[in-house]
Amino acid sequence: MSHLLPPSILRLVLPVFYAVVIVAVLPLLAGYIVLVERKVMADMQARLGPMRVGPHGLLQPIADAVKLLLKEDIIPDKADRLLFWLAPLVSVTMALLAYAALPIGPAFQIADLNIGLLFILAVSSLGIYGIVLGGWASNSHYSLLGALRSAAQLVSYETAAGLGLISALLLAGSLSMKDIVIAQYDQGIWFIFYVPIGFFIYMVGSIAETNRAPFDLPEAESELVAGYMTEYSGFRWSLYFLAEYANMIIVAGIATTLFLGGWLRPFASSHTALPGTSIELLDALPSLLVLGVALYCFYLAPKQPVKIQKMVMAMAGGLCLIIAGVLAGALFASPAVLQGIHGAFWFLAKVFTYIYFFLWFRFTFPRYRFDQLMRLGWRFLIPLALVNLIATATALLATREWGGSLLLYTLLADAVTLAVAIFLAKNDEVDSAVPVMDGE
Amino acid sequence: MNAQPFFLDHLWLIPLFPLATAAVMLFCGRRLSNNIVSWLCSGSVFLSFIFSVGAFFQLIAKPSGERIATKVLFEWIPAGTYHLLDGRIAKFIADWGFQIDPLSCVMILIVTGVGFLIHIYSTGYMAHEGGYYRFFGYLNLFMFSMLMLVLANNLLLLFVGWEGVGTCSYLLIGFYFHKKSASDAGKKAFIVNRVGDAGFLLGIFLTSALLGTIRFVEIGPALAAGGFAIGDPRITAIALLFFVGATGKSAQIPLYVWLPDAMEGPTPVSALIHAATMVTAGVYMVTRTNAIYQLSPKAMGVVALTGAVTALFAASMGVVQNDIKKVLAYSTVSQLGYMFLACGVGAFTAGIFHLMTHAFFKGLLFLAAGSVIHAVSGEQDMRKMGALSTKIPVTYWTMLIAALAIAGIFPFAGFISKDLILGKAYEKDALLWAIGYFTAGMTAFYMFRLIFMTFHGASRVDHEVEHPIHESPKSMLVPLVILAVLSVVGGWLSWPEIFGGNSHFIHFLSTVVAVPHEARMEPVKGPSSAHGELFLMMLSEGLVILGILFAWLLYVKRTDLPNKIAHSFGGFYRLVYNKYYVDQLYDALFVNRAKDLGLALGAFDRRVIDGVGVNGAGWLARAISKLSMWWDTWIVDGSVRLGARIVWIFSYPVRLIQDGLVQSYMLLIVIGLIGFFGYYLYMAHHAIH
Amino acid sequence: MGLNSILFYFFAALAVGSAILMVTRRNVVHGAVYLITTLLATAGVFLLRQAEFLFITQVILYVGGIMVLFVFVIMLVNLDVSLLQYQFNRQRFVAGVLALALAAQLFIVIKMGKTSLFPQARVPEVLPKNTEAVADALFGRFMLPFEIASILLLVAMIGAVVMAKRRV
Amino acid sequence: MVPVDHYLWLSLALFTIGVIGVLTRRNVIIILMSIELILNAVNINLVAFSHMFGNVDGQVFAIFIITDAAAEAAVGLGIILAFFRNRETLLADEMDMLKW
Repeated sequence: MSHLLPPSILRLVLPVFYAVVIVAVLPLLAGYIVLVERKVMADMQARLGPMRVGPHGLLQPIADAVKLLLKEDIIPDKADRLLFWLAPLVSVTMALLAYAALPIGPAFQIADLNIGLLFILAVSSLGIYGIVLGGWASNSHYSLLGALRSAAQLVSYETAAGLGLISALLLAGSLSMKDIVIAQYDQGIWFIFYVPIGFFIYMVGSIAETNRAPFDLPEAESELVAGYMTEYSGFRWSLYFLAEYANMIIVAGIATTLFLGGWLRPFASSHTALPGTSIELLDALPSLLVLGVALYCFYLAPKQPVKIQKMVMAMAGGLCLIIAGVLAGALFASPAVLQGIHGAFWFLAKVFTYIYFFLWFRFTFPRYRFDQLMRLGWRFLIPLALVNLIATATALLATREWGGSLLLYTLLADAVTLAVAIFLAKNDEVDSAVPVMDGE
Repeated sequence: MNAQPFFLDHLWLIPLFPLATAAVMLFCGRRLSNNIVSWLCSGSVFLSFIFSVGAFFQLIAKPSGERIATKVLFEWIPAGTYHLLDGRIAKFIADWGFQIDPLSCVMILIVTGVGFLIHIYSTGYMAHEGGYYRFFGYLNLFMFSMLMLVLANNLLLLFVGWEGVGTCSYLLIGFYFHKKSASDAGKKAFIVNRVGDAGFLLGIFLTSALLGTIRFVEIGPALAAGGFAIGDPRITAIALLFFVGATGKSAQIPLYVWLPDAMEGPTPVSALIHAATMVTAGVYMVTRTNAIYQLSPKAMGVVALTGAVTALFAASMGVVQNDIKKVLAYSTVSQLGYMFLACGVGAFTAGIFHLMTHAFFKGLLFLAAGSVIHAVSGEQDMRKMGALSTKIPVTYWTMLIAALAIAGIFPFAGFISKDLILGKAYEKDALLWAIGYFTAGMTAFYMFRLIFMTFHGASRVDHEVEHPIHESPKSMLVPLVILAVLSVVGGWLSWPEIFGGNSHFIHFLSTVVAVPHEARMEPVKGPSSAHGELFLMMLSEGLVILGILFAWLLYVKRTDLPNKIAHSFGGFYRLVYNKYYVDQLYDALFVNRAKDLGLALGAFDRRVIDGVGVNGAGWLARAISKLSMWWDTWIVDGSVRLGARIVWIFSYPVRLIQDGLVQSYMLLIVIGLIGFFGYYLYMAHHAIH
Repeated sequence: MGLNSILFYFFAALAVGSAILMVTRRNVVHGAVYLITTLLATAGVFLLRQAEFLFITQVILYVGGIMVLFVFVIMLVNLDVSLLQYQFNRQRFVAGVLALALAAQLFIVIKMGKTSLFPQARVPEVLPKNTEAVADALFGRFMLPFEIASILLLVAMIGAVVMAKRRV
Repeated sequence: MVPVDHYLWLSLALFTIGVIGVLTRRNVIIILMSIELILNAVNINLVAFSHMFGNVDGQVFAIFIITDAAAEAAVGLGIILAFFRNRETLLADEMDMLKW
């Protein structure tokens, strides 16, 4: 693309293009994540899940979307109309805004802010207002309670998650997402190996921030009908829905960027070409994977009961085939293109792995009680995160002062943190006044 | 002195071990598990036992002349100089010192050895009792005091131990303090002992005032230096005062009344304190100060007579008791009587020897009795027992051995020690011998009455306790067996010459007994010929066997006889059965009088002191305070309130501004700001133009 | 009149307008929303002055933290009766007049100062990378104030917990 | 290129609005929010001048001010909660126990 337009124009056009792409693709993605979620749940519960709409329910999300858009849009009277209208917008806007700084590939990034991470955190923290205001505006007790819970929970867990992130920031030494990834490339190791505990803390924190099980108290259907979304329906509701899944992708993206090496493929910094060619095995891997999926689709196509389903399955196979082709083609294009396309592939792969963990947790763990939640946040995660931070900083200092392998020092630091974690877990007594007020 | 072998140099450790564990028990024993408690306490006592044995061997390693070692830790009471009765100046020093000689050595061996066995026994006996740690704490405290008593090198330190054992005995008798009878018994023991202790203390004072020293080693020389004639009244006074203390501690007439009641305590306590060790402290003390006694035949006579009478008296009461432990208690009293008889007739070593054997078999008797009580689930009345011999064989056999020993059947320990005493008594005075002789018969009778009523005949056990009858656990049986063996062979330590033995024990001890100068020795009857001695033994054996047969006849063969006899001798029986009404007598004579005195004093306190003194003063104070109250209210406060009122009036305008509303304050702030800015602007304006 | 200026005036207008609304609204929640708007607009102004770090701090702390707290408390203590009460107190007229007087004085001050007080100092076109610069200042010369501020926060946190406890 | 005094005008406007809010509103929470507004006005000044003099001290001070605002909000809201629990009111002119 670079030779089609002069770079001056490109600087303006490309981000818009990316933005359009993201905004266009995101709902679809969300819908299909829902499908995957239902399928995984069904599998874990030894069921089949959606099978009717499309082969293996491949078209289910589209059907759902249509249903949501066609549903009647109800605004309860006595509701605060302005805020009722504003809240979902805030939610979804903030969710989408966060993508601006997310580097999906070395080039595939709307804006590389030098405070990118902080920007993402700030924006996603603004997402609270969507929930709180929505809950308040719909003038219903369930909604209000859900909103309050959500506010308390988010404010509490933002702290823990942020502290968890900082441990990785120390290693990267920059706030710009791109530089963080590059730092991991230069150091030749993903930061998760340096600060596993930081990663763990962030993971728990992010689950809580996205209101997912086992921390889904704001929308605990058994206690508050649907929490802050009780009074919402149809399109507004789907906006909330979209925001929730967009947020999931965002936190996954942050985790991927900071801990899992962003768009880098495994062993990114070790280059060994296959004999005879200039292609590296790990670069060839993605296309082969997708090719395999395509072949599987073709193999399944004739087994479908109905003609249409046969066709759809074949089309899915074709789609995969095209993607595989693109990935393969990139191997022979310029390194920049290769990086860009494969980067996107690896990035998405990691994101979806992370999200898969979300699903897994959801179907595995029972829901927490509210005071338990607060206790976990304030009495376990935050102190642990602080200790982890200090330990990591000490490790860095040690490497700078005395030299030696950082990995070794960080392992020591992790051991210390682990000990503290055990200690904390041990003397965590039962009484807990929920400390909401010190949300700062 | 400084070049002592290890054990003799570390004497002070022997009492220290029990003290340490006692402290642990009493301070933080509640948190320890019974296992730890048992190990700690028994372990410490065992350590003391090891040290005692070591000390014993290192002592007999020395030539028999200087078998004495002293270890002074520090000067305890350096009270300066004072005038003796005869005007000499002396320096009073009571040092915290330990002294070991054959006498102390025997005592510590008995105390620690028997004590250790009884500790083992207690771990089994007290296993299901509350206050386990408390019991062992007291027990070890007692061990400490007793060891202090026998190891002290001066009268005052001995007195410390003396009081210590008294306290522990009080604590342990009242161990089941929630039982009124128990706490009463404890109090009784304590008070009765006070009487004796008062005498003893006076004796100590008199000693230091007369001899100028209270160290045992110096008493003899001081006596010699003081040149006191035999029968010197002052010496007699000291001896009698000491003996008052002895009667208190070792339950002799007239102060024996507390011992039978002391049986309220747990059985191991009765065994250790009220049979084996503490009650013999009196005998030990008399022997320890024999140098004084030997200078006063009168006192010796008193001792001997008291002992003999007590022996008979107590034995007669033991015959009619039905409570198994009471029987043993009276038997203890009577045996102690024997010991004093021995001391009285100058056979101190024989007394100590009997003390030792008695410690063995009487301890055994008590422990066995405890085992029996344990078996029949707490029943103590012998009329509710019987035919237990097959159900608890070990207890039966051991107790039988003990009974034979105390009755004085031939090769058993009791026989030898007792006949030693009787022989000496015969040399001294036939009457004493007759009393002791008769008592021996009664002893045999009531011991076997006990045996037969408990183990033979028809079972009179209540039905609910019938079938759970069981032999006691190992921890209780092992000490029984060991003690049984000891009470058989214990006597052989001083096998009489006539059976070709050479009484080691007597010779071992004899260095302790001060030998008065030949010149002063009053002529004793010529040494009785071997035939005479043998004849005496035969005689007593015969009487003993007669007693046993009589018991068999009454309590196995013709069980209806006892009641008949009781009826035919109605009055006398009742007299004996009620212990000669001695307790009632004491009540009438002392206790109630003391109560009356207390009431009178109380009345005085209420009427005179409270009525006139305190209440009068109170009334006066009230009146004065009323006055000052009025002054305070109207004059002082009045002026203050006046001032306050004035301030209040003048502060009114200020209060108008301070209305407590945040925003009006902020308004004032803003006004102030405007003022400032206006001022500055004005100045700036001038500055510019 | 470049893009910068347009954005500035836009933000300024937004800030002032929503500030006025904030003060005048009857409904506290609306007030909070308008205040948030003001704060975001202010943040925009910061961004225009190349104060990115302050901008992000403003957004995260002020909007994401403090205001969430406000909204939270408002929802906890919200009273429908408060909508029916008088929103302005007795001293409102005199207070308004005085406030305007103060404003007028400040106005004069700025007018006077514009020429004399602060000269149009040179604006270095290439500013140091803002975040690093702030960090250096914070942990360099302003170390002590920084620590004091942290202690202040700690105290505030404890105080808040004690205040909000059910039974103290 | 916006001249500095415009920033001052802006901050003056916000400041005045804040002062009016503080002085006239009855609702304590609104009063607190007005105070936040005043602090913001100050921040604008600081940033403007810091940019004018080309060093970041002003921004650092602004950060300190934000910190203070946070502390103040936490404690103030805590007090409001406690007060509300006891008095069931939020009106500033009903909180007049603190006098004489």
